[in-house]
Amino acid sequence: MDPIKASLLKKSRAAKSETRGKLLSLFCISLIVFIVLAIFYFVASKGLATFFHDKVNLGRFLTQSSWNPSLKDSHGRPEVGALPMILGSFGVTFLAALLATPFAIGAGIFMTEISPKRGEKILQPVMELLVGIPSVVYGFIGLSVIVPAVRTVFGGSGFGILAGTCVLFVMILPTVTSMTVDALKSVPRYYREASLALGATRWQTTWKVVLRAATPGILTGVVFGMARAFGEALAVQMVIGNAALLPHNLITPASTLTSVLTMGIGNTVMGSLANNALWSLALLLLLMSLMFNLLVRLIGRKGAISR
Amino acid sequence: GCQSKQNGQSVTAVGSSALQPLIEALAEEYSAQHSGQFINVQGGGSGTGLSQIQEGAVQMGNSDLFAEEKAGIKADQLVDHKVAVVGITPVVNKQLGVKNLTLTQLAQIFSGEITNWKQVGGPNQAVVIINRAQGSGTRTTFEQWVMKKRKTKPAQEQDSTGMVRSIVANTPGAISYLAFSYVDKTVATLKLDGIAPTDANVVKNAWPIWSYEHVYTKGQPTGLTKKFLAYVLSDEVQNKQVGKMGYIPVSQMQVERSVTGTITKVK
Amino acid sequence: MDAKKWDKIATGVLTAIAGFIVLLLASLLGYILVRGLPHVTWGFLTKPSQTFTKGGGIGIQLFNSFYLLLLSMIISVPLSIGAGIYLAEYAPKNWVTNVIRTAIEVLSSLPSVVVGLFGFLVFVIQFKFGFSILAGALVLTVFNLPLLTRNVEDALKSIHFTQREAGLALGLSRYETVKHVIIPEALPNIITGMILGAGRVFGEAAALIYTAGQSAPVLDFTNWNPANISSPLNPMRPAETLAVHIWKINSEGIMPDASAVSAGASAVLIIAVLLFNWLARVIGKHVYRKMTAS
Amino acid sequence: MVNKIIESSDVHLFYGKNEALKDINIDFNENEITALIGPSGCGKSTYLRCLNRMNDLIDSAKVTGKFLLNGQDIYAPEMDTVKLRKEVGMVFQQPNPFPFSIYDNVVYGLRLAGVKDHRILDEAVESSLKQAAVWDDVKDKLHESALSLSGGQQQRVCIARVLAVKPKVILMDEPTSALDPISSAKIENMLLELRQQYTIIMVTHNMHQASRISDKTAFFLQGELIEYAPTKKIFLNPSEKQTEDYISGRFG
Amino acid sequence: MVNKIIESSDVHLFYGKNEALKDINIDFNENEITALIGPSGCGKSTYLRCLNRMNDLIDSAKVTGKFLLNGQDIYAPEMDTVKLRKEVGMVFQQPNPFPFSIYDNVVYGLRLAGVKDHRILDEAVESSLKQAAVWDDVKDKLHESALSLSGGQQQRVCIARVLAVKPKVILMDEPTSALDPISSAKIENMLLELRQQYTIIMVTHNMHQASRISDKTAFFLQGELIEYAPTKKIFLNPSEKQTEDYISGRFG
Amino acid sequence: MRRLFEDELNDLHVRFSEMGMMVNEAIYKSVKAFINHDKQLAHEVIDDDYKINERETDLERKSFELIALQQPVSTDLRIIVTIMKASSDLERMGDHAVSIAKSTIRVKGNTRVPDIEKDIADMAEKVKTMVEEVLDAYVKEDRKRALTIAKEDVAINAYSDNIYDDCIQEMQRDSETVVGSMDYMLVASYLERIGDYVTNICEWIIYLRTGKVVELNSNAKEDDF
Amino acid sequence: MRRLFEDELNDLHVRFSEMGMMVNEAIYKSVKAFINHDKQLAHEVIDDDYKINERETDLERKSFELIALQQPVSTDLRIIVTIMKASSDLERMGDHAVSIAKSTIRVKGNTRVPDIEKDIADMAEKVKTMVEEVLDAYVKEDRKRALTIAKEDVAINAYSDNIYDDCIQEMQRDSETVVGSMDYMLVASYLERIGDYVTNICEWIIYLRTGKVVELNSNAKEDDF
Ligand SMILES: Nc1ncnc2c1ncn2[C@@H]1O[C@H](COP(=O)(O)OP(=O)(O)OP(=O)(O)O)[C@@H](O)[C@H]1O
Ligand SMILES: Nc1ncnc2c1ncn2[C@@H]1O[C@H](COP(=O)(O)OP(=O)(O)OP(=O)(O)O)[C@@H](O)[C@H]1O
Ligand SMILES: [Mg+2]
Ligand SMILES: [Mg+2]
Ligand SMILES: O=P([O-])([O-])[O-]
Repeated sequence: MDPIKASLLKKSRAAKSETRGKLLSLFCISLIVFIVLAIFYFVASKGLATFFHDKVNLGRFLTQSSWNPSLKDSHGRPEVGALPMILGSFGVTFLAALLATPFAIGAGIFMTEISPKRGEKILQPVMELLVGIPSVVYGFIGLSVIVPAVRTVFGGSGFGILAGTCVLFVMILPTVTSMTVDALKSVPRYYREASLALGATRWQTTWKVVLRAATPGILTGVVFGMARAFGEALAVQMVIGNAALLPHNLITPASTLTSVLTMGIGNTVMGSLANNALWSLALLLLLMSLMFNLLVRLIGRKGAISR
Repeated sequence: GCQSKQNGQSVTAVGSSALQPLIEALAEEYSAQHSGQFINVQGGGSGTGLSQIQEGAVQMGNSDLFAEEKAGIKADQLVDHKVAVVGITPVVNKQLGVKNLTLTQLAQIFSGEITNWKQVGGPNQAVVIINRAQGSGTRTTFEQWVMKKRKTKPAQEQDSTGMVRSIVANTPGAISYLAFSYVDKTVATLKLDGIAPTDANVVKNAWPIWSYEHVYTKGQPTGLTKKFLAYVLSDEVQNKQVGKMGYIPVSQMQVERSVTGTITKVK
Repeated sequence: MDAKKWDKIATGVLTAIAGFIVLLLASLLGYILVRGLPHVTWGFLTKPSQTFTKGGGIGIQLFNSFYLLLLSMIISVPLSIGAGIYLAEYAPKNWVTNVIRTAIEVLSSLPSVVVGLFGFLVFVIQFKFGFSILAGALVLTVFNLPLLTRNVEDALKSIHFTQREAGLALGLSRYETVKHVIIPEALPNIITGMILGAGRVFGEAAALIYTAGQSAPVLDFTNWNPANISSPLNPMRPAETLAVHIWKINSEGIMPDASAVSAGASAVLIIAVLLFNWLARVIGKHVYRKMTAS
Repeated sequence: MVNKIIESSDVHLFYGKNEALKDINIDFNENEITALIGPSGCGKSTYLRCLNRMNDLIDSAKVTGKFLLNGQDIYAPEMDTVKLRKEVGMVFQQPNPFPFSIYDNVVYGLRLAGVKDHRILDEAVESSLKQAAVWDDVKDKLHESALSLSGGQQQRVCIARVLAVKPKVILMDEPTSALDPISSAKIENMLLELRQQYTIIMVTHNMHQASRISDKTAFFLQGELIEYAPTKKIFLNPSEKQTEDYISGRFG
Repeated sequence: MVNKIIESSDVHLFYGKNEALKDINIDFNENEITALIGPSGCGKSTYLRCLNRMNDLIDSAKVTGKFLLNGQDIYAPEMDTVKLRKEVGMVFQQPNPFPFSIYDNVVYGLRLAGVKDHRILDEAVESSLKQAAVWDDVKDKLHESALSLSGGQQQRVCIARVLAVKPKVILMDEPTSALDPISSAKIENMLLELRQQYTIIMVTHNMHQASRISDKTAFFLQGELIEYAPTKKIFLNPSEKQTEDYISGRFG
Repeated sequence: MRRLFEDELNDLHVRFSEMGMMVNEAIYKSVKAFINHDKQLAHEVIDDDYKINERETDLERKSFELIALQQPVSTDLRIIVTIMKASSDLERMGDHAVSIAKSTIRVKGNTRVPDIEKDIADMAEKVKTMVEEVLDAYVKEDRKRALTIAKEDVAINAYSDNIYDDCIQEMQRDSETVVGSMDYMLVASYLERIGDYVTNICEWIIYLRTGKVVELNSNAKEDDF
Repeated sequence: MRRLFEDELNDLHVRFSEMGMMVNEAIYKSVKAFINHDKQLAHEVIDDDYKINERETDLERKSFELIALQQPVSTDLRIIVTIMKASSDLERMGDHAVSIAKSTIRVKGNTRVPDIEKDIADMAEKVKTMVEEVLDAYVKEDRKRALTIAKEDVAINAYSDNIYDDCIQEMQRDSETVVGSMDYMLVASYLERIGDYVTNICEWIIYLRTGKVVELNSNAKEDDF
């Protein structure tokens, strides 16, 4: 009995490696957290400088519609109204999500309910490829195909929210679709069987049970898609026209937070108001990203199917 | 960075997209002639060039503007090297057919007072303004000499010259402006008050929309930077490559423009 | 009978949607490849690019892309695995962990421009790396870490808890269980995620414009001394990647064959991404088979 | 009088090339509980799922043989599977309430059938839940999620959901194997009550369960029907050695 | 001579504020099989997992009371849980072989302990698999994936994996509840053999299983230990009404 | 809960109690017939015996079924086992009643001994009471009463010994009474046996209550001589 | 498979067979003692009876345990039930052996009737054979033999009737023999009862084989008078 006692009490090799492993992984996560914090700090410090250092009024920043950081208006206040960009960003994001959702759900249902085999063989890789296509390429195609197409169909320059929406639609479709598929797949098989066994057709089953059970998952996918659309820069910038104007229709040039940010950052001097104002836009983006994430969490928590 | 001799040397120039092609070409040529010595050239815009040279992040900051003109730049720390002059011309879509505008008309177009080409004798076609990004050297120069104190109408913006050119080329009724070095067959240039956008007119200041191309260094250049700038400013380069690339050697200018815009004839 | 008719109609509509999406991709790919492939030649793939004259290639950009990818994966893979392990295995269930997770999520959906600008401020300027591969790799790491971490965490979490219990109950430490049981089991998923992440990095442009730079000085492919400025391995040299190149040609390109180069480069980029996807599948499957039927 | 409600004869079923059912012949009497027992993989579930054509969903499954429900060919081309499945309800191993309220779960089948009248629905909910012996547990929270119930209650709600569409026959595939003994006992008792109105065919791994509540027991082995007889006979004096070995746990 | 191998007294366990175990006192004798029975959620698993400190993994769980293994305090701060868990092995409800070969599964613990000698490993594999009564099933495919086995075989391989590290005590949490009766019977028989060398503590939902193979039975109800006595007594003549009601399925 | 099993168990219980009544009645009738020389009543007892036998078989069958199909444990199992075992005892008691009835038929026409008959009647009364009591104790599962009843068996044995001695004396005194006394003797031994079976049932009642198999009548044998 | 249960079942079976031997031996010894007036042997039988009783209790307890703990069905259950029921029969046979032994002790010193004693010896031999045979049939689960053995009970009953008549005659003839004849009479009835129990065991053998509860000795009563 005593050797057991003794051996039980000696610290094992395993216990030591445990400590080491835990420290190692803790180090990694700490580093990531540090990076995240650093980014937050940089963006926030620069973005907030607009308000604290340059004394721009936050309310005006969010509600004014003229963006001319280098100029001053009649009252000597810098013209930093981000409203057009905010509206533009939301516009393209919501429209793209609105367009992508039915397609994503349709494709998702096709892949999980109608023809899982073909879904797996064809649609799945298609989605993965769509995700893989770099955004420069999307921008390039948007510029050379969608903008002229919009121009021919609707007139105008072709640049605008519509073109941006089209590009973003394709870009977020795979994200939304793959999350929709995940959500549909995670609806337990027995829901379907139960419904069919109660005398429902496949469509009734899908519509009344499967989709309903998958709704939180699908919504999460849509929000994720929106987050991606909101943060997308290059492709949108290439097709939206980048006019800091309040958008009043879909086919005149507009701008998004990201497009103004990418465009302007190189032409401003660090520390200047113009530069800080751009960082404020970045901060706004960051906050939006945070909001989307919280939204996803909320949906996830509310809609969690136990088991 | 300053690498040791046998591992080569490199310096970086950043900034103005208007100047970028010239410096890039010269850098390539210089490297070809001096093995192990590299000049990296980045675009990014005049703002970037000025702010980075000020930060000391790079060895050369390219700009279309005088450092003094840019808010937030402490010009006294920087040394200006005017390496060329470039003219800027309004360009329109080729299908438009308008060949000539007065300077006022041009200003009215960009300020939004003229919205249809028929107001200036062109076809019944809405004007589509394409601007460069705010703060870009080209735009600042254009606005300084065309718009005077007029306010530019918010309109479509692009942050790169190439993009502006292709949009003008593809969009009916489009008008924008380009550095001479970017002008090609896809777009049509406009005469202003009957004066054509040519180097000859720039040299005489008959064509008023032009700017110096500056390379700024922080303090006096040293080492490779110094050698490279010497190379750029050498007569051989100034007389051959600069012209060929669509720029005008500073030495050929018959006028000189100061930071404040005052023109003096060169003796 | 009404229900049945609806069933038929719905099936039709859904099939049409699926078809449309496939067509969409086909036409996208078709467009890129048809426009681009004719320009893709061996010379195009190997020659350096030209700024003013015709006939430039994308050799250096291609190399840069891979090198940058390699560097950033070398940094981010171990980090993300470590962090993923922490989150999946050790993280206590409390608000701190929640905040960390949210922060990482936020970072992963942050626009890459912002990450690029951050990299520019920190690595290029603050750390005085200048426009360099190193700065690019670091910023790509920042850009990719959240997604990879999440991928690792998900992969680890998808291993049933019974496996963990089995390991622990056998008298393995938690770390040994993870190292010897959970990671091998999750490896196929981790690898798939890594390769897909690599694909994403490969196509990233916005974050690199301000960090790795937009110039591709000619490299001396006979010099493999990483300290030499013309060496392909030098991490301190600026390096334009393929994606950045495409972006640049489209915005500033003044070479006469700009559109052809852009189309060709796009095609090459797409093919590379296709390759990554295909690799992800094949390797994932292979590893899985090897793992389970050893 | 004993009425045959389902007759099946010469049933063979192939999954691809693998013959999962070999010449099965069983007739089921009305208002009886029949238990299908046998070791894992012997084809119990497969056979059960033939009876409401759930196997139609599996592409590789090929069924031959005759199945009659009240004399009507189940596999006739003109048979409407949707209607068939209303006649022949099914309850599964995992309690699988839909993620709706208890009420919505129970009226699901009726709503599908187009019933909209609230009075009828309310009545159906109450009577089905009562039959399923879960009314007292849930009557105060009909509009809460069915997922908030315990496993045993969920399973009874699932049974109520099937009862609501008034099937003739109820198929059950190991309805209590995911539940603890007490919940199982409740369901067993409920089944004994239901027998008065329904015909119940039940797969179970639990021989004691079969012995406790079934009238007839069918013993399957490797796709064959070894013995089909009154439960008493099976458990007191089976004709086949294999049956005896299986029920006394003396196999393999 | 009967030796107490594990003693536990005054055990309380809280999950947050919820008291899952209320003053449990049980001692386990060497070379006996003890069954823990009781309705779902009564705390059987929770108690079992106290014995090898698997509950340490649950942040919200707070244990108080005394646990002795061979007189040594299990919850002493200097106790090395890794070693403890080698002494007190555990088998789970779901067969959980690692996705390696059968051989690698069985030698897993030994390899980690640093054993490299092939002869020793081979011997350990053979003897453990024999003890676990699965040697004949797998001896020709030791290097195939353990996942390719049937559930019952997998579970026996998992038991072999535990046996290979030569624990003193084996904890089992419903080791057969995921298996069919035949596989269960095989495992039950194996346990009766193992009893000669090991002390087995087993949670089971199946009262018949408890009655068939255990020497002692502990009946839990809502976190309390209602009765702990020789299995014969529990099933023939329990002292407590609640025990009687539970084992005769007459509860709730 | 478990209604069906509970119902069946209850049914079994009721049918067992019924069997007890039937046996009790048979004993009562047979003794009455013996005392009153009522040949017809005796025949009735013999004729009705098949019912008791059938009931026993029936109870046995049902018990096996319940055990096989319901896997009872603890009290439930004890109830069934008790019925299964005690029904044999009852059946044997019935057999003894038949034997008494047969003696009645046989004894007819022989010389009679009123004293002994009186003793037998008393003894029979006593036994009948015991049987009734034990049935009551069974229904009430009354362990204490079962113990008391078992003790009463001593009295029955004493009766039996008494009657044995009287019969011997009588037979020796008057050989005419041999056949009759022999029957008295036998009837007394039957009654004594019935008493033993009552004791057995008492044992089962104790088993039912405590789960302990006890031996109450072992001493009953010792003081037999 | 199911080794433990199988072991226990086998053990039960063996111990039951042993009990059979013990009972058989008790019967043999008691009859031998009776014939040889061997008071000591008779005492031995009486003294050993507790073993039989204990064995019965033991078998019962074990049977209950097996039923409660192992939930046997079908054949296994029948084996246990058979043992549970038949052990009572064996125990009763043992009791009757004790009764015979008691008669032996009692009969000593009285006048004897060699003819009747001869008959009793024959009858005892027959019964002993039957007991041996039935035990053998039980071990071999031989249903046919069980039936044959049950039929032999008729012969035993005939012996019993014979001895009864002889005793009556003898007692009437010579009142000296009353006590002795009475004992002959009783011993014969004990032997007859043992025969009945053998028949019972035959019924159990049939049940064991077929699962059917049958009644083999019902007619045995009818031809009793
Ligand atoms: N969809 C399927 N495709 C191919 N083979 C199948 C399929 N479903 C079941 N089988 C096979 O058919 C046989 C019978 O399976 P079935 O599910 O009917 O068994 P079961 O008796 O219900 O077993 P269990 O008790 O484990 O539920 C098995 O060998 C199984 O492997
Ligand atoms: N990780 C946990 N956190 C909080 N409560 C828990 C946790 N695990 C179990 N419980 C609660 O503790 C109680 C006992 O649970 P335990 O799992 O021990 O029950 P059990 O007897 O094993 O039940 P089952 O038979 O369903 O396995 C239950 O009420 C359960 O809800
Ligand atoms: Mg099944
Ligand atoms: Mg548990
Ligand atoms: O040359 P710019 O890019 O500053 O216009």
